[in-house]
Amino acid sequence: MSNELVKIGSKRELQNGSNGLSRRQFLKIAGAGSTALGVAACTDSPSQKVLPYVKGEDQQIPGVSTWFSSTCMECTAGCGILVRTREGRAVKLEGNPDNPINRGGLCALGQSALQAHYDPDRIREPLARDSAGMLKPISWEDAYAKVAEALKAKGKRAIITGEVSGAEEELIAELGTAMQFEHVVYDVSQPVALAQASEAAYGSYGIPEYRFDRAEVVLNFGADFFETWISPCGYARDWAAMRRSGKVHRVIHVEPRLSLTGANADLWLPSQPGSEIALGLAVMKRLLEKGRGANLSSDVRAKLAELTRSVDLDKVSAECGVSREKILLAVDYLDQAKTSLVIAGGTAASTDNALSLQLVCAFLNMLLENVGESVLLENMRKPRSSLSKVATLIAGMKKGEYGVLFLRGVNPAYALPSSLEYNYARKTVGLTVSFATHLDESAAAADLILPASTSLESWGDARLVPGVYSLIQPAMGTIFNTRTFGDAVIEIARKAEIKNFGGGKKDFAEYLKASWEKLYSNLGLNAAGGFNSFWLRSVERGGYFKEAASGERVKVKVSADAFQIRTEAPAFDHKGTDGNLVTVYPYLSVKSFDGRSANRPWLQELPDPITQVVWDSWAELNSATAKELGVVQGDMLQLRNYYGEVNVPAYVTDYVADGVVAIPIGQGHTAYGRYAKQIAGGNVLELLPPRSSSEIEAVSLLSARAQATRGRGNPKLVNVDGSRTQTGRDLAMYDLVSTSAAAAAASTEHAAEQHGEHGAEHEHKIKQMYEQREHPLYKWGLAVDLATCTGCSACVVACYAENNISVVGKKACYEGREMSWLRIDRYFDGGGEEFHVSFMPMMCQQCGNAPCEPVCPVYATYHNEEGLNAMIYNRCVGTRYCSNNCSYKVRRFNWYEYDIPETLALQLNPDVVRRTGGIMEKCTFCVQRITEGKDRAKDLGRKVQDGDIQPACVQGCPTQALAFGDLNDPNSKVSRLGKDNRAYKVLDHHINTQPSITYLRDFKYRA
Amino acid sequence: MLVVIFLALVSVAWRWGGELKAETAQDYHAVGVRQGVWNNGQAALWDLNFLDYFHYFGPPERARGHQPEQPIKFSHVTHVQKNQMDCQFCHWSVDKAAYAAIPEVETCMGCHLQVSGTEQWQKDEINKLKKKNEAGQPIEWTKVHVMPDHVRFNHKRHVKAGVTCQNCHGQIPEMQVVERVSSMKMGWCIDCHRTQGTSIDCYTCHK
Amino acid sequence: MAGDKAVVGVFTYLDDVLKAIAKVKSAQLDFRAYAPFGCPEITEAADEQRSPVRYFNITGALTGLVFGFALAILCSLDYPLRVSAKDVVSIPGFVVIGYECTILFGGLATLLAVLHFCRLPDILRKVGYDPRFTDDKFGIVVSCTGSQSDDVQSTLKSCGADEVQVKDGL
Amino acid sequence: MASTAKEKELTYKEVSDSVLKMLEVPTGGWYVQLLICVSLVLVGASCWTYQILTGMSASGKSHPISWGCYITNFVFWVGIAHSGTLISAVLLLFRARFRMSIYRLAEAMTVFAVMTAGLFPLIHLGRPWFFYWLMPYPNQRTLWPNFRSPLLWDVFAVSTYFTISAVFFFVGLVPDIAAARDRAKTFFRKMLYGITSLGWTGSNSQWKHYMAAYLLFAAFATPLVVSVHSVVSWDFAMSIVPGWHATIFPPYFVAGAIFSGVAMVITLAIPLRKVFKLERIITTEHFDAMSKLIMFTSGIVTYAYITEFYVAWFSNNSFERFQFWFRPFGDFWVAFWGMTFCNCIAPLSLWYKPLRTNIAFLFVLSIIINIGMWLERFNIIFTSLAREYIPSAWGGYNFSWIDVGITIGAFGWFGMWMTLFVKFFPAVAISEIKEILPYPLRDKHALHH
Repeated sequence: MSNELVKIGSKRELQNGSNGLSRRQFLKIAGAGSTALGVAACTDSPSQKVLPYVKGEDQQIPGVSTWFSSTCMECTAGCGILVRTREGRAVKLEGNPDNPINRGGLCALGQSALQAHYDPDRIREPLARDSAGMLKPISWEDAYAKVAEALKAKGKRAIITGEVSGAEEELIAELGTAMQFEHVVYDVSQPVALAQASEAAYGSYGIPEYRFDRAEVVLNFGADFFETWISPCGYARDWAAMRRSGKVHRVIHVEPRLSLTGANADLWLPSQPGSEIALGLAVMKRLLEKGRGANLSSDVRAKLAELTRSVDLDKVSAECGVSREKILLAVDYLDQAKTSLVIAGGTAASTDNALSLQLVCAFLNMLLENVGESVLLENMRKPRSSLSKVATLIAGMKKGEYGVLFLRGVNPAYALPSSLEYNYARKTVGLTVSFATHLDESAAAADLILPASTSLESWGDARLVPGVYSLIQPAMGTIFNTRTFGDAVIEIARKAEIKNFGGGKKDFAEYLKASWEKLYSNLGLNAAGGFNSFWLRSVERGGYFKEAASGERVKVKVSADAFQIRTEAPAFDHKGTDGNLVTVYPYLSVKSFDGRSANRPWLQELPDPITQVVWDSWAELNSATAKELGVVQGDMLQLRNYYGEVNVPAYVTDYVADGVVAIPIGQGHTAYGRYAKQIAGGNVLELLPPRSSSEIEAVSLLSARAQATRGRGNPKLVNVDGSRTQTGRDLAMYDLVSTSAAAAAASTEHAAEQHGEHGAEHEHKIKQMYEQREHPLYKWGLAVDLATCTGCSACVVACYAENNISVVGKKACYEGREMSWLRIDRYFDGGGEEFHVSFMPMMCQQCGNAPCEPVCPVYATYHNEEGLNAMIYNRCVGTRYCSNNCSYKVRRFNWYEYDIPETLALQLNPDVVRRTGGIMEKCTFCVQRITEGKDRAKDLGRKVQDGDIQPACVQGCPTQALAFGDLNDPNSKVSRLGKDNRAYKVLDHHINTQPSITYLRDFKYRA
Repeated sequence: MLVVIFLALVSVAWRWGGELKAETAQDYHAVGVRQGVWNNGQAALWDLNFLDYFHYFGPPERARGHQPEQPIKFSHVTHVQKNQMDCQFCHWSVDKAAYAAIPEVETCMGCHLQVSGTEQWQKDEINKLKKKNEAGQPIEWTKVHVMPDHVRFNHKRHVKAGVTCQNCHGQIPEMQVVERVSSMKMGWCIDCHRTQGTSIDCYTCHK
Repeated sequence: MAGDKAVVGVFTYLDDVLKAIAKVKSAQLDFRAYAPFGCPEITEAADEQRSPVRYFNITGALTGLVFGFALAILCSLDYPLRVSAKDVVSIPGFVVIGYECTILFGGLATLLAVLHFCRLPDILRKVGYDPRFTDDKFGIVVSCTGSQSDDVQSTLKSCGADEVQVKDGL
Repeated sequence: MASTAKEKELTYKEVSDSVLKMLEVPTGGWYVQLLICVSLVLVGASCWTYQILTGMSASGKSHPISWGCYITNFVFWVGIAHSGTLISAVLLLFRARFRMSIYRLAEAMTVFAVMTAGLFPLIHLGRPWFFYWLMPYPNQRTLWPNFRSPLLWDVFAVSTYFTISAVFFFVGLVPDIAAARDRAKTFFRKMLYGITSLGWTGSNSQWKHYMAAYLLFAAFATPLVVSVHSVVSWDFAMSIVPGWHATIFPPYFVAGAIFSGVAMVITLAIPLRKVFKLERIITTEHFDAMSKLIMFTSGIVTYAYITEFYVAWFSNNSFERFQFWFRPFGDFWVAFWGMTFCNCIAPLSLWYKPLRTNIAFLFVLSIIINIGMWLERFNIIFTSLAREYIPSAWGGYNFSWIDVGITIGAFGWFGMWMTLFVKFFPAVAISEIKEILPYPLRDKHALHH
């Protein structure tokens, strides 16, 4: 990577507010190889320059991808990633199969990190506030000097960060020792109450390691472990492994709102908000009655019996809105399971007595003998987020005690409940220094901004789980005039004349290496070739991953505190309201997470898995509640209480509890960037009271009520689903399996019997006018296992990233002009006991008998030798007949000549042409990867083998629900799945399209 | 309509006649003659492809005979013909990647640290190179063979299959200034693919 | 037409002109009859031969049929691309092309034929043509030598011609 | 005109006079009409320009309704074109005498309607500048169009139809232009008619070949009537879209086309008759005959609608059934019930004879039918695409001003040509009306038929 080539951004450009890059400069980057590459496709200019490297790089062959292992820093799961670079630009992120946390998958949020990296609204150079209060560019030297100057003054110093670990944590600790910085950590997504409860119940602070692949029954109080909770990629993968094992496996999800996890659960029990604790206690009582708990000491047992003495099942049932039978059923399942798992998390478990709920869960796990089986205490994550420290800091700030405040990877002005008054408090701080990558609310209010490089441009590491030490390495040079946070801190210390700061290391890269050297010796490792070879090996693999520890189990130590369980329902703050009370239910979604991903067009355009809403915030409310409030779908809903007011478009659904208004966190930005700012809907965190419980170190998300009224305006809520149900059409097929007959293992056989006429076993005996076509060499096919597809949408984002799919914006989405080649069809079917949510990835089926092909007058689409439904973009004249005739509606037309900001254009995949206006496009099974795979195989002198080629969706799938391969090879994974009892092809039995995609029926275990 | 249909039939017949000829003449030059008739404007009557230019409004950069002036008067005659350098010495990635790399400035300097030219113009040009090297700037060559972006052309595959550089690029060793000698239009590619019996599936070359 | 004179008779009544045609014909004189509309009585009386236009039509149509199928088949074979599960040469679809070409070629051949046989387009005004022939009068132009012209004139008059003129023939 | 015995028989002179009077110096009203038409064309042209510059997004199309207003217009105008050929060719073969006075108008309508219809596939293309890729022209790519595509059939069918109907139209015009030529006074008109009449004189040999050829044209144009709209209907029927994929489409489309075309002929003939005082040439008997044709075709169309519903029910295909439930009761119910009223119910009034000869009523009814037929195509295209197989991809349509502007522009375009035509060429067939008048005979019993 020639750093000389990729420095962009100048003062003038930032002041003008322009996109910065001129085409000329852009080509300097893009053309670092021998050609201007695919990005130029949007202009198709005949005259091109070609710029060779000044110096050759050993790794880089122009036109050949280079991969770097690294770590995803989007949430605190710590998934490993592989960064694909072309001519010095990162073009795609994929999961690192070596990393034990995600083992190959990568969620939508992680996939979209590229867009944060190439965000046109990133801060491009250091900025300082001038006397007029405007942010003006400043040189790095001056900026450092400014900080050093401020550090000379008296006053306390603090640094607020998100969750940090590894070398960066050590560096911040050194800030504390050398410069007296208090380190405060805040991250709204951290399940701190869980960690606290673990301390009381198990004896050590932290989040236990959950093994979903061992739990036959999961009782889940609100944890959205497929989407946002702790480590969704890893959990989903474990869950999928359990589902594939053939064992009966149940997830019982208790939550007022149907979350993604609820939708995938075998049983979703909609509860009244805050009633989960009662339900947990009832389950505990029942289990005790059934004689569970023999493994516990009599003391503990007695205390638990005491705790549950007053629990009355009927009362609980009434309070929760969950029928008595269901509760008893859940207990029976738990009781009968060899290993089960009880967890609580997400918003439902974020009340002011969250700690009690977590303790109940912990005890349930003990009662059910899950500790050591599905709840492992050996490698606990230790979240450091602490609301009390934040509150103390803000109190101190208000008193004017603080002279310098550093902000790193955190946006307190947005992500803290505004009732904590950070925005007021920060004004008293002498110098607020932000190390943000984006001009978010906090950075925009800071006095000095030292823009940090993203994790794709920096060195770093993540040691979030003991035993998993992940490295971050720069996959490319910096795009803008930014520096790694660590470098900046070291430089500041140098300017402030702190001796021997950071061990006297020149920069953070060296500091990191030194830190790893320490780690190397602490772990007592002894690699052949010493530390250096260990280091190189780690960089190559993406870190050092310890083999699973054997033997030694951590002993559970129940402390007396653990029995301090408040059994009553949590309190709700409804200050400042006057009638029309609703419970505010803010939740984390994969689309906007805690607000950090709001400026990524991919995620904004990604339909929310449940609501299918794009480019908006929304308020889900029950149809009964909506009727009461006089609100219909798409109306503006105003929520108001003492703390604040938000206006969000209403989404009327049957899948939230009565009186609950569920709003995703993360939208309603007032700063941050062009995409984030155009979203209708406010920041729901503004409605939250400051701190509802002194004992919990996390924001209680479920603690506010608000007055709801119909607001003004027509926000034009855009949801891209054409229908909420599949109206009885056998598209997404599923079986609701009864296991009372203990026919667990045969469940899938049973399904096949029942629906055998649609299964793959059934030979098509359809009369055809023409002979069945043969594919002599390869016939590419894909299999989608609906039973393990969670609808997490990672594949959708992966597809956008790989195939240069245009993002069209809210207006075009509203008109039905979204471009996603791969969409996830979501259907709610059946009611009551029959209720089922289907998620169905729908992409081009590459039909053997494609309806789209014969209708094209110019052969822009035709059937190729390898079974692909080829689409030749530049031949297309745009009759759109193919789209009409596509039964699966997966063809997308370029209604506009779509625009892409220049920095985002750096991400474009040079192997895929950018489509111009007026032509049709669609999924090609990532034909560029197929070509590349064949090319590689040819170099090796063999045929393509199974696994050689993975389209982007298949690669990114956290649960491996997708498989790709050659259908001519009977041993390929996709062929084997095609012979599965559950296999079927969508619509094939109706219209004989002979799709190359096999779907495997979903199944849910029901009573 | 009538005219169009007539032309179509004539051209099909023409092409089929031509194909037989190409099968018997295995050497590229014989094929090249016919390619010339077909694709290089000598049979404009049959080749109505000029209509395609309505879209581009006539880019000479995409036509045969494109011979742009380069920032440095690099002479293939001197390097290849006189000094017998192998093509792949500089364009080292042709058998490794889809792209044929333009040599890095560093590669040029490998020789030109010692070699500084005999004639004055050579010295001038080499000085330009040296300046670029000192400044750490790349040389902004103008592309001679510009392919549209929807084309997926892989040098590696062609080189490994035994296609020589000259087959497509012409007698580069004799060119003082590089010129595009082939139309490099689709029909030109297809013709060779047909005669060589390689795939004419669209996805072979289109992306 | 043989002869250097042209005798023009202008008639109002159809039976008169038919009579005149019969007489002129029996005199074995060259003549042209004019009518303001296509009158089968006149054309049949003047000339028993059926128009050969229909042979052109059928030839054109058959050629079109062959062309249509040939075009579709040869073009499909020239760059064989499969669509859907259909064969490269899938005749059912080509029937439409063949059919349309049949009609197109047949129609165009007929047009050429009619232009050819009617000697159209024709810039020169024929001798003896009178603008009233496209309006409401029938006419007959008889080519004869100067000596015959008087006879012809009287014949026409006797048949009921409104008006008889003598012009220099070609 | 045997039936008009009460009135005085028309003479050849009167026919020529009254028809050729139409070609006299235009009045102010004519200029106003032309101006209106031209400005509508300009509106349409600017809308199209805008659409080309911004992309197809300018129109209201989207997923899943990616055919919309333009194809509706295309089918509508092709349908309009049909009755022209029907009246001129088919009725000629059937020797229906009432054809003579209106066929020229109908043929002109055919040619101009095809010219209008032919624009829409171009307007509809995502990249109209590559329209010629649909032609089998020789090219260096050695790549030809796909002869299996119904759209290519369309290219052949519509261009053949245009060619043949234009030739038929023009050949029919030649003797009448000659008549106009012989009366032309101004230099411009002399030149115009002199050239376009090709020097026609009306000699016996010309008439002989002419009549033979004319009959052959008619014989060739007749299968075109059936084939062109069948091919257009295959654009739909060849697909697998529920609501489109039906074998009834070709006859149903042809009948519908004739239905709409006859209505359009009435719409055009009534003002023409009024303005140019052609009451004696285009008589109420003609309207009566055309009304009967409307009743007949309306019956067929109604039957086809019912059949569609019946087959959807009988097929037991859930997709078809849903589609035919959606049409009357779904988002586009207005279009469906509007269509049913205009095409099935309103024409029933013609069973009452006095209404068949009531010119004002017929004019209103013909416009209602035209609207109804547009709605029929709207129904077929929009509702079928809106609810296809995959419920998650169901959607709607957002009409844009561009859609409306181009639709209006098409009417302007058609009107412009019609306006110019009636002023410059004989809009009523002079020679053929003369043909069916009683022969002028000195001896009334001279000829025996």
